[in-house]
This record gives sequence, C-alpha cells and structure tokens, in this order.
Amino acid sequence: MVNLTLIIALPLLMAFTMPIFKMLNSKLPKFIALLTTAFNLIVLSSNFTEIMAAPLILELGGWQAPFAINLYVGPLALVAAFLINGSAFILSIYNLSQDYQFDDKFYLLFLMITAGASGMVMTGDLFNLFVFIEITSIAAYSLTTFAGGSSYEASFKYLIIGGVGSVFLLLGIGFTYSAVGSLNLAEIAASAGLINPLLLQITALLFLIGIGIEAELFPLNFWVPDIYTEAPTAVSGIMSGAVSAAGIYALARIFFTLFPAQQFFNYLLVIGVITLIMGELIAYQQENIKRMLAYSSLAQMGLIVTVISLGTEAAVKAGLFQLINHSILKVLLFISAGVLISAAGSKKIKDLAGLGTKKPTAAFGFTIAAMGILGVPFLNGFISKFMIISSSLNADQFLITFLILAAALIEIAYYLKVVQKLYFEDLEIEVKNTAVITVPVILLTLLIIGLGVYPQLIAEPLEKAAAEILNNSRYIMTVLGGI
Amino acid sequence: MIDLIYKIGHFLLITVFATALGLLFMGIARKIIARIQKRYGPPVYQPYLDVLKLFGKDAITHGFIFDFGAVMALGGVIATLFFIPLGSWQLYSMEGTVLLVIYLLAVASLGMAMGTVGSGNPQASIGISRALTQMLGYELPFLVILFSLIFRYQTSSIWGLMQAQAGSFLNWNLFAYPMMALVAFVVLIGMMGKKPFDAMIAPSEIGSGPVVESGGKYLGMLLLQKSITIIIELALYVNLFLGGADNIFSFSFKMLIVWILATMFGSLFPRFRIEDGVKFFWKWPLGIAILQALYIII
Amino acid sequence: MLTKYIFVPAAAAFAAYILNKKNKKAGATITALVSAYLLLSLALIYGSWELNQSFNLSLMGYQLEFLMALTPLSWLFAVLTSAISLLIAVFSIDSQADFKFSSVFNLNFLLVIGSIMGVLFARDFLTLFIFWELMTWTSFYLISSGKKKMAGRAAYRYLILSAAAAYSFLMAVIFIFQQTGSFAFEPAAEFLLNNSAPQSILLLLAISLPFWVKAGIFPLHVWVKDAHGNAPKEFSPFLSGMLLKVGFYGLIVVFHQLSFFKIIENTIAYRGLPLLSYLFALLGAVTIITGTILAIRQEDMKKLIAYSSISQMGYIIIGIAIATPLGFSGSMLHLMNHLIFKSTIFLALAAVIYRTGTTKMYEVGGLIFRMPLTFAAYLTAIIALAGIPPTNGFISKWVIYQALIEKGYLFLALAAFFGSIASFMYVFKPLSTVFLGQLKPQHQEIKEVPLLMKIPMLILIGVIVLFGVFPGIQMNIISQISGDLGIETVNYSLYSIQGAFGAWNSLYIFNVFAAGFVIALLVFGLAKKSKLVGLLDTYSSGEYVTDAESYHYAYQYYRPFDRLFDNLAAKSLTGFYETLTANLLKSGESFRRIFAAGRVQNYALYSVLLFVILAAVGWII
Amino acid sequence: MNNNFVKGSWQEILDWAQNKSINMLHYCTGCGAIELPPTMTSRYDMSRFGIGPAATPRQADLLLVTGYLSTKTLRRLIYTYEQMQAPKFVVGFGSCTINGGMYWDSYNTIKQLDKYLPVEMYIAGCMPRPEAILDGLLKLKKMINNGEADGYQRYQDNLEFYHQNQEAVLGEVQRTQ
Repeated sequence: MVNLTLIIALPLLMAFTMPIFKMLNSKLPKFIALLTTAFNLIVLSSNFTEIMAAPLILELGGWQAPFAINLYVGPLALVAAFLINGSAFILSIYNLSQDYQFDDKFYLLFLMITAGASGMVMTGDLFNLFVFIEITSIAAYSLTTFAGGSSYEASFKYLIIGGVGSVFLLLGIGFTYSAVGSLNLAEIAASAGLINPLLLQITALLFLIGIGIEAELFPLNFWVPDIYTEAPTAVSGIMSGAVSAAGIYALARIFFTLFPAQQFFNYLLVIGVITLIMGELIAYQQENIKRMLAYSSLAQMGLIVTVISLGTEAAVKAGLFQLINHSILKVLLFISAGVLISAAGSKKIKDLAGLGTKKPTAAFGFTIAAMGILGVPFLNGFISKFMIISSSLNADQFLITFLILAAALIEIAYYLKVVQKLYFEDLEIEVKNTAVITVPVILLTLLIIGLGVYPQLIAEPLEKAAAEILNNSRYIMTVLGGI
Repeated sequence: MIDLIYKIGHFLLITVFATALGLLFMGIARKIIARIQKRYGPPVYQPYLDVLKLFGKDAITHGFIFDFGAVMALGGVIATLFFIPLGSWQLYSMEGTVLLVIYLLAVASLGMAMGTVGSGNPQASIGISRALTQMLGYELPFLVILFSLIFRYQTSSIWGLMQAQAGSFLNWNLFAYPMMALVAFVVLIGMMGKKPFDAMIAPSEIGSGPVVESGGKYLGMLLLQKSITIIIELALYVNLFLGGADNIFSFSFKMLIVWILATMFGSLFPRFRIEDGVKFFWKWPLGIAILQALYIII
Repeated sequence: MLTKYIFVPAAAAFAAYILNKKNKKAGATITALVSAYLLLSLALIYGSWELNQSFNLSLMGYQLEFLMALTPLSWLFAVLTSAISLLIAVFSIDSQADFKFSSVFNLNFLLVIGSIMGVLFARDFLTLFIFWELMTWTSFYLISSGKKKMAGRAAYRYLILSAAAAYSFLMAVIFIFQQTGSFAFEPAAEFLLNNSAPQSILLLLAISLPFWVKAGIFPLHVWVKDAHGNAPKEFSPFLSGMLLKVGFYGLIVVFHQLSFFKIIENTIAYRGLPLLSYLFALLGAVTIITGTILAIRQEDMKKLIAYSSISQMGYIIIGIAIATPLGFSGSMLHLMNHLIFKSTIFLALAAVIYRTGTTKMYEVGGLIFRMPLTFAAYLTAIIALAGIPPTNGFISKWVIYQALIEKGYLFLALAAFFGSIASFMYVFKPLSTVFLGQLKPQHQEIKEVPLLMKIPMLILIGVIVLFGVFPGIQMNIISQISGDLGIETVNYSLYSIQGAFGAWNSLYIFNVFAAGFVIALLVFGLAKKSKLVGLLDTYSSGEYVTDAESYHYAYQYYRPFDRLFDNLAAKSLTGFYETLTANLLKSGESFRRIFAAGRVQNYALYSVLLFVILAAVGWII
Repeated sequence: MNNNFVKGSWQEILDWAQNKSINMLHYCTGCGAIELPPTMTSRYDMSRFGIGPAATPRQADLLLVTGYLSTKTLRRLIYTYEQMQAPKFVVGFGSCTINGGMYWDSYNTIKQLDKYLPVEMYIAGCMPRPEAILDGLLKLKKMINNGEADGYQRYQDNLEFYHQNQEAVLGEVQRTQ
C-alpha cells in the first residue's frame, strides 16, 4: 500500500522536472509520462481493498479535519481516479508510437492535466477543488494549441468560457465560506441545513454553472466540440475520458453531498436530457469525425448526468457504469479515429472510406468501440444500457426512458455510417504511415469485452460508490469523525 | 388389374370425348361468327381437318423446353379434365375442389408460356406478358365468386356445388344469383380469350403472340389443349351456374348453349388494350362480385 | 444440453475466421460441417420436449435467470435453420472467391446461426433479447458486405429499424421485469393476463415490434427489398428463407405463449375475430398486395424475389392472425414451404449471378441451354411459389384459402387471391428473361455451376416434390406445435389434409397428373419428329436477325400492368420515412446554428442566462 | 408392300386434310394484296373452302406472293419461305410475279419468281379479281389432293439451282440454320 498523495504529487513532480529529462535524452519524456501513469495505476490498485473496506482520508500537514486540507478517497473517487489514470496510461502508450514529436512541454502538460483531474476527484476541500479545476483547465488550454492551426481559436474559446466558469465557481465558494465559515466539504455538508435557503439556492446554482462547464452540460458545453476537434488526439482522448469524468465526479459530489435537494436534481435531469438529445442530433449532422465524436461525448455526458440525477441507487450505479464505459470507449474511439485521420490525411468522414482493410487495427478499434457504445450484447455498453433503462423505468420516468432510447437510436445512426464507410465502401486513397496502436486497442478491447461478459468485475466498487454518494451523512461522519 | 385397365380406359375415353367435343365447339364457333359476318363460313368439322393436317406437317423445335412446354400444356389440361364432373362422368371429381381446378389450369398455362417463350421469339414473350396480365384481371372476380359460392354452400368440391343446385331449375345459381352468373360469364369470355379480351394473341400485331413459333404438331397440340380448355371452362360454368346435368348429353347441350352465347357476345366487340381490359375486369365484374359476396357473407 | 447449439457455432465461427485466412474454402466447409452437426443432433433430440436449462446470475444487483427450453416450435425452426445453412454453406464453398471479406462472411454467418439458435431456445426475454440483438448485428454486417453500393444503405436501414424496434421491446420487457421480478415467459404471461387489458396490449405490441420488423410486414417492410437485393448472393437465401421467419417465431411466441390472443379474446370482434387480430391480418393483406405489385415492376432479379418474399410473408401473417386451426397450420406449412422454395430460387439466381456477374434481368437471357439444372431448380421452385399443384406451395396456400373462406373473410381472401394469381406474373418474369429467350453472345461460353453448387439445388428440388406429395411429414410436427400452443389440430394423413370444405389428397393429384402427362407424351411422341433450329431462327416478319441482344424481350416486361400502378409506386414509403427522419434530424442542425454558432461571447452569455433562468424557476417554485 | 401401302394411303389422307385446310401467308409487297380482303370477307368468303389467313410462316401452308418483288423484298421472301414447314406451297399472284408486269424494264425488280422459289401456280392478271383468285386456289386444292403440288420437294431436289439464282441477284443470302 502506497500513499495516495503520490497520485497527485508524482505527476506534478515529474511534470516540472520534465525539462531535465529532456536534456538527458529527447525521447525520455514520453516514457516518463507512461511510467508515471503506470505507477499511479499501481498505487491505486494497491489501495483498492482498503478503500473498498472504508474510505481513506489523508490529512495533509498533520492537522485534523475540518481544519486540515484533506484528501478523501472513497470508492467513487477511486473509480474516477482509475478512469483518469487509466485513460492517461492508455493515451501515453498511444503517444509512444506517435510519429509526430511533441517536446517535453507536451508531456509536462499531459502529466499536469492528469494530476489536476486526479486532484479534482480526490480532494475533500472546496477550494482545492477549485485549484485542481484550474490546473486541469489551464493545462488543457495549452495542450489544445499543440495541434497548431485553428486550435488556437478553440483554446481561446475554452479559455474564456473556463474563465467565466471560474468566476461562478469562485463566487459560489465565496458565498459558501461566508455562510458556513469552512471550505471542507464535510463541514459544509454538515451545516448546509443552516444556510439561508435563498443563499443556498444561489450558491448551488453558481456551482452548477461553474462545474457544469467542466461536466459539459448544455448550454455551457459549446467549447467542447472545438477543443475535441482541434486538439491533438491524445488531448481529445484525455479530455473526453478523464477530465469529463472528473467533472461528473465533482458535480455528483457537490449535489449529492453538499446540496442534496430534489430541486437541483430536477434541474440536472432536464439539463441532462437536453444535453443528450441535442448532442446526438447535432452529432448526426457532422461530417468531421472528431467533431462527431465530440458531440457524441457531450451527449454521453448528458446521459450520465440524467441517469445519475434520477437519484436512486440503481440509477447512480447505472450512471457510473456508463461513465466507466464512456471513458474506455471514447479513449479507444479517439485514438483509432486519430490513426484513421492521419492515415487518410483528412478529418472528413467521407474521406475515411475503405480504410477498414488498409488500417485494420484502427478500424477494428473504432468498430468495436462504436458497437460498445451502441450496446451490442456481450460488450460493456449493453450492460450499462440495460441498467440505465431498468433504473429509469424503476424510477417511473417513462418519458426520460423514451428519450434516452431515442437518443441511442440516433447514436446508432451516425456511428454506423462511419463503420460502414470504413469497411463497405472503397475509395482509392494513399494511406500514410501512422502510429501503431495495437497495444491500446488490444487492452481496451479486452476491457470492453471483459466488462460486457463479466460485469460483476466492477460490481463491488460500483455498489460501494453508489452507496457512498447517496448517503452524505456517512461521508460527513467519516471525515469529521466524532466531532 | 382390371380396375386399373378400367381406369385407364376411362381416362382415354374422357380425353378423346372432350377433345372431340372441344374441336366441334370450335367449328361451331367459326360457323357462327361467319354467319354473323354474313359469310358462309368453313364447315363445322374444319378444326378436325386442321388438327389432322397439323400433325401431318413437318415441325421445328427450339430446344427441349419448347417440346416440354407443349407436353406440359396438353398434359396439364388433360389432368385438369379428370377433376371435372362431366354430367354423370366423374372420375376424380369427388376429390377435386374448385380451387384445385383453377390452379391446375395454371399448369397448362405455365407450360405453354414456358415453351413458347423458350422459342426465343420476343413476340411470344409479349403475348405471354399480356396473357398473364389479363389472367390477373379475370381470375380475381372469378375467385371472389368461388369464395361466395363455397361460403354459401359450405363445400368446395365442384360435385358438391353442383348437387347444391339440384331440384328445380330455379335453384340454379343462374337464377339464384343472376349477377354472379353474369360476372362469371364475362370472366368466361376473358378466360377463353375471346374478343374483346384477345389482346394476347392479336395476330396482326404480335404474330399471334404465344403461338408465334408453333407450327406442325406443336400447333396441333396447342389446338387440342385449347379445345380441352374450352370444355373445362364451359363445364365449370355449367356445373357452377346451370346446375350441372345427369347425363353427358344434356350436359353437352348446356355447354353448347353457353358456348354459343359466349361466341356471339365475343364477336360483337373490338379489342381491349391490356391495361384497359384489366381495368374493366376490376371495375365492373370485380365490383359486382364483391357486392354479391358481401351480400352472401352478411 | 441446449447451450451447445449456441456455443458450437460461436466457437466454430472464430475457428472458421482464422482458418479461412489460410484457405478460402475452409470457412464455408466449417460452416457446412457445423450445420450438419447441428442438424444431426437436433434430429436426435426430437420429441424430448421436456429438455431445458437454466442459469441464475446476479448481475449488478439484479437477480437474473436465463432459461432455455426445447419446444416443438423452436425445434422446428432450429431444424430449418441448420438445414438451410447447411445447404447454403455447401453452395458457397466454391463461390468464396467472389467475396471481399470471405473470412468475415463465414464468421458472421456462423454467429447468425448461433444467435438464431439462442433466440429459438430462449424462454426468457433477456436471453431472447441478447441473441436477437446479436443476430441483428451479425446479419447487418452480412448484408453490408454485399458487393453493391446500395448494400450499405440497405443494411443501414435494416439496422436502424431493427434497433428502434428492439428498444421498444427492451422498454416493455424491463417494465414487465419491474413488475414481476423475472424475465421468464411464464410469469410475464401470467402478469399480462391479470393486468389491465389496454396496458397489456400496449406492452405486447411493443414486445412484438422487432418481430414485425424482422418479418417484413407492411408498413415495416421497407428494409426488405434493398437488403435482399443487395446482400451477398449466398446470404440472400438465408435472409429471405430464415431470417424473416424468425420474426414469425417471435410473433407466435407473443401471440400464443405470452397469451396475446387470450388477452384480446373478449374485445370487439369482426366475424368472430378480435378487431386487433383482424387488423394484423389486414396488414398481411396489404403486405401481399404491395409486395406483389412492386415485385412485378422490378428489373433486378434479386429485388423482384425480395418483394415476392414480402408478399408471401403476408400469407403467413394472415394465417397466424386468424388463428383458426386451419389458418395456423396453413401458415406453418407456408412458412416451411416458403423457406424451401425461396431458398431454391435465391440459390438458382445466385448460381446465375455467379456465372454472369449481373443481377439485372435484361442483361442475361437464354441461360437454360447453358445451365439446365439451375433452370430446373428455378422452375420447380416457382411452380411451388405460384402455388401450382402438385408442389408443396399449393398445399399451404390451399389450406390458408380454406381457412379464410371458412370464416368468410372476403377482403383477406381477395388479397390472398390477388397475390397468388399475380405471383404467376412476377415469377415468370425471371424465368422468361433470365432462362428463356435469347442467349447473349457474351454468355455463349457459360457453363453450369460446379458440383458443390448443384447438390443443394438438387436436394431442394427433391424436398419440394417430397413435401408436395407427402404434406403429412410437415403436418406431423405442425400438429405437435399446435398441440403445444393449445390450438386444435387439423386432420391429416401422410398424403392428405382435411380442409374445411373438402380434403386435399396429393396421391390422387399425383396419379392424375401422371396420367395426363403420359397421354400428352404419347401424343407428342407418336407425331412426326421435329427438327431442331436455333433461337435466332424465329419469325421476325421476314427480317433476318443477327443481334441476339436486341431480340430479347426483357426490359419492362409488364409495362401495361405497371402503367396501372405508376401513381401508386411513385409514392414510396421508404422515401416518406426518409424525409421524415431527415427532417427530424435536421432540427439538430438548426439547434447547432442557433446555439453553437462559434461566438464565444454568446457561450459566455449562456452561462449567465442559465443561471438567471434556473434562479427564476427556483424563485417561482 | 403392305408397309408402303399403309404409308401411301396415310399420305393420301394427309393430302386430303391438307387440301381441306390451307392457311395462307400473304406476302403483301405489291398492290395485289388489296384484292384479298374482298376474297376473305362476306362477298366471296374463301373460308368456306377451308382457306384462311395465318399469322406466321410457322403456321402457314401457302405463301401467296401478291405482287412485284424487288431485290430487297426477295431476300425476305426467301427467308420466310425457308421458315415455313413442309408441305408448303408458293402461289405467284399477278403478272408481276410472272414476268415483271409493268415493271418489266425496272433495274431492281424481280421478273420471274419461279427462278428463285418453286412456284406451284401463277394467278395471272393485273391484278387478278377475287373470282380469279378463288379459281386459282381451288385448282391448287385439287393439285394438293392429287399430290401434284410438290414444290417443296422440287426445291429440295434442285436446291443448287435455286440457290445459284438467288445468289446471282442478291449476292449473299441469309438462310435459316
């Protein structure tokens, strides 16, 4: 068992020493990134059983909660951290074989974004949450621009929206602090009942908007398509697989633990459904594959938020499962799409025709991930779809169920178009040399099929995570102990 | 063994009788048409001579399908014939349901169609395409009529339908359901390919259509097939609407009456275009048949 | 052990995939062997209807029970599946070279077989759904892999429709699961019977939706034509023969085993038939008519037969919907017979396509002299399809007619008559234009297909005649099915069936036929021998014909008839659906134009607006 | 011989049937065809002698060449004749078929039909009236009944002669296979 603080500290350390590594050997930075993320995964695994038994609270600086800055790693945080570091790990493998040579700065920022996102899910403190969100966003702004070209514009948009989001978030934190006098999540949660209802509502809404920007909720998510489209593949992958997962975690933490009022869940439900439907509808229209994936990501975020905000245990479990699947599948989709794009030299879907035989690995990766998303039996998406429908019907939400299924149908429509283009149409194009992504494709395919055939694998963490998130008094008790 | 020989003899007898009667009817028809056109007309026995001549002539074939088609056409109608009660003659007619007869007739049509199209002459194909289209036109009202009759009398065997009309001649469907009989009469004309429903054989337009390539014995066989078909169709009409008959003579007489009427009716009209013919069948005969059927089932 | 019927093909699928990379014929051979094995082992378990299997699984907090059992119905369908896939696999051994993705074809084909087995043996909704989806997906890839460009679009349409229906199924099933706590059929049936009738009907309709789609019943038939027409020629027989029928399996399960008919028993009825059933039958009637009219218009042989499949499905649904003993038996007979003769037709056409490489009827002609066996197979099959005695197709249609007339369903009967008579027209078109008529110069050198392709066709010819003479073989299993489903059985013997108004006796028919043909042969044989001349030596008004191409009447064969329906055919249901969905989806584009126009200041504004709106909503509440 | 006797009398029966039933194919190249409608319809009604029209050469026994022939139409005529089934008869109709008639000095009209096809008989006249036609056809019937109308055999026997003549005016002649 290794100290979990390392998950945040090591990437930061490695990030800032990256120039030194570069001096030693220009190829070293990619390996450092890989090793760091791998190490993080090992750290998480080594703490697995312990966290499953009881949430782990790390107090920094030797002070006790609520006075100290604490890290809180419960099952939910563990799941999220796994997703973040796992995505980062897979993308680091992908980076290894990239033919384009980013310099150390890219890996520096890459590790920073990983650290930031991990921090977001592990922190037990509102202000630290803000800080980590900022670290993540700032890293993301810069990472986006590595693609050059119009990525600057995308990055700038994100910068502005992110700035607005920070303002809302900071305001919310300010209000909270003024009302409660503490920034510790548990402390706030414990005394949330004492806050003036009006203030509480305003504060909650400020949080909703501040974090909604990270969690890609409608209508705060229009920076997403630009970023995902223009950023380098690895960045799109980590944004979709890790940062959005962290955003969902933050959203869930704030609304389930701090302000567990039905009213906000209703808001989230409506926003989530709108995000879902809009995302799918717009994604269907896209001709650019990365933009399509971006809108699809939005829609998935909407779906997850919708399901989680149904608020039943089954629903939360379904939502979390979907979140896991989303991270796995989107990472695979982005990296295989990245390979296909560089092979065809174009981001247009119609230019990808016939790559199925010329780039079999990438095309297979894309196909299996698409089928996973669409819920083909024996792949992971099937299980989560089943759980989602079951839980939403259980909550007597017929309309929501219907909309979710309608959205899924649209999703099938546009993913299939791409899959068919890949295999069943022929276009005489010259295929350029691209990265080799055999290892990530195999790893992720195994995961996809593994979770599809034996979802029991992650039943325990999900169960615990759902139980944890739904019971905020236990959170308070755990953190504050006897006080 | 005796039974078998008896049966084979019966088979042959019926076949020969029907052929002879059919040819005679064809001769009568030619005579009647001639008289309507103020001509003297060929002798009544002309079709016999035609058949004899045709079997005496040389013939060409366009391959085995051409031969097979001719055999299938003739064999099909002969097989159908055995299921029809001809007066007191009924070989398998107790077994034969009226729907079976309709579909058995299709065997002959298919055989003829296949053989003639097998000749490779596009005019044959055009003729067949027209014939099949027209068949869709007239079979539909006819099947609706059969539907009503079967539903009305709760039996689908021709024999049973005939028995149901026994007793007074007022029980005949001709008088019981005159509209139906009229429709069936129009259908009969269509079935026999008389004017105005003879676009499929239009001799001066598509060189007599299906039989364009048939000469010699092929034409002879098709003539025989035609003559038996006439008998089958007339017998069907007589059985269904004129109450059948006890013996072959009165049965033949009834058939003759229907035949003469149909011939006279047919000689009065010019030719329908194919789609107009189909439209006609679907408008009037089918409409009336449906009304009649509705009346019967309600 | 019923699971082996699923896992053996599934395991073999991957083996076939790998081995096929080495040798192009390995995949199809493995498919054939596996199908033969399935067929044999199914034959061995005939009659042991108490065979069943179940697994319990606790998944994510749900207690799930996977049930499988053998019923006469599923046994019949399983046998049909494995038999037809055996024939197709044997047929396709030699044509593997035509495939772009030979290995994937065999992989998917075996997976389809396995998943159909799963669907058939499933006794609970979840198992059914899982295998149903798997079947849809694998068949989607099979259809997509057709050579033509349209194949993709067709498969796409197929999958979208299937998926939409599958989701409705899933929703209804999970709803029932919430109420009963089980996915199994029996508790569900019990629950539905005791539930309020409108809700039960709605649920069952939702459950049956995927089956309607798969069976290609109007107005959900839009996928059938293009999918059949463009699927790989080896897969089309299976698609039309078996995959459509699986839909009927599902419908029978819904109607009888989930007691749909019992639920609607006491609703308003027309001539003793509940209105809803009558509506289904009417859908069948419309299916027959549209399928037929459109089939007559086609110039592509596979599309023509595809439309004919649509129209034949109408007969089956009519029989199932009216649910009288005769109707049900007729439907089951027709279902089997359609499988047999339609596969024969598709295989014969596949042989033609294999040799000529085209599916357009006017591009070929006169192939009878080059491919006589293929012609014989096609001829036998169309005689059966057109319902001409003494083939199996007539018997099933005859039984259905009897059922319709018995109850006096005039309009259903009218449609059935129409479809049957008009089927002469459309089956004769390929016969005339592909096999008869003038042989094209470029096809002079064509040979009959290889032996491995001949064998399946020969077997199918034999089966058509066999069932034409001995319908009792089929009636034997059908009566067991009816007994199992609680429908009265029809009297039958080995060669006769008792209808409502008279019996069918194939022995008599056969005798009489023989007699008729012998007499005709005698007449033919006794006459003078004829002289063989070429196909170009025909009456052409004295003109000497040199050009076989232009002397072949094939294009727009039934133009006069088509003219009658030009207006109707111009209104395409597919087009209607496509504009509808396109417009719906276009709304996404307008959303994007309004919201995501790329102005970052607007984006910033949205966050403020959202805050204001939500605050206002909170205020009001 | 007994066998020959049977064969011979069978042939007689066939000849008799043939004479009672003649289907004619009128090859209407010239103006003579205009005389056929009155011959067929109620005024003269040739059908009372068992003579009727045929639609195609396959069904016809009699080829009626009703008028002049150009080199262009002769080609078709020969092809049509070869498509007919034996026994088959050719009747020349009008003076054009005999000696070119009023086209006697035309450069592209066939003057003498029986150089190219075995003509059973000519019906003279420009044009022959229906009475003449009927008279001619009745004579033909008599010839058929007596077995004298053997043009198709003459054609077979003198195939070379006919072919030579045909090729002399037409160059290459397309024939049935």
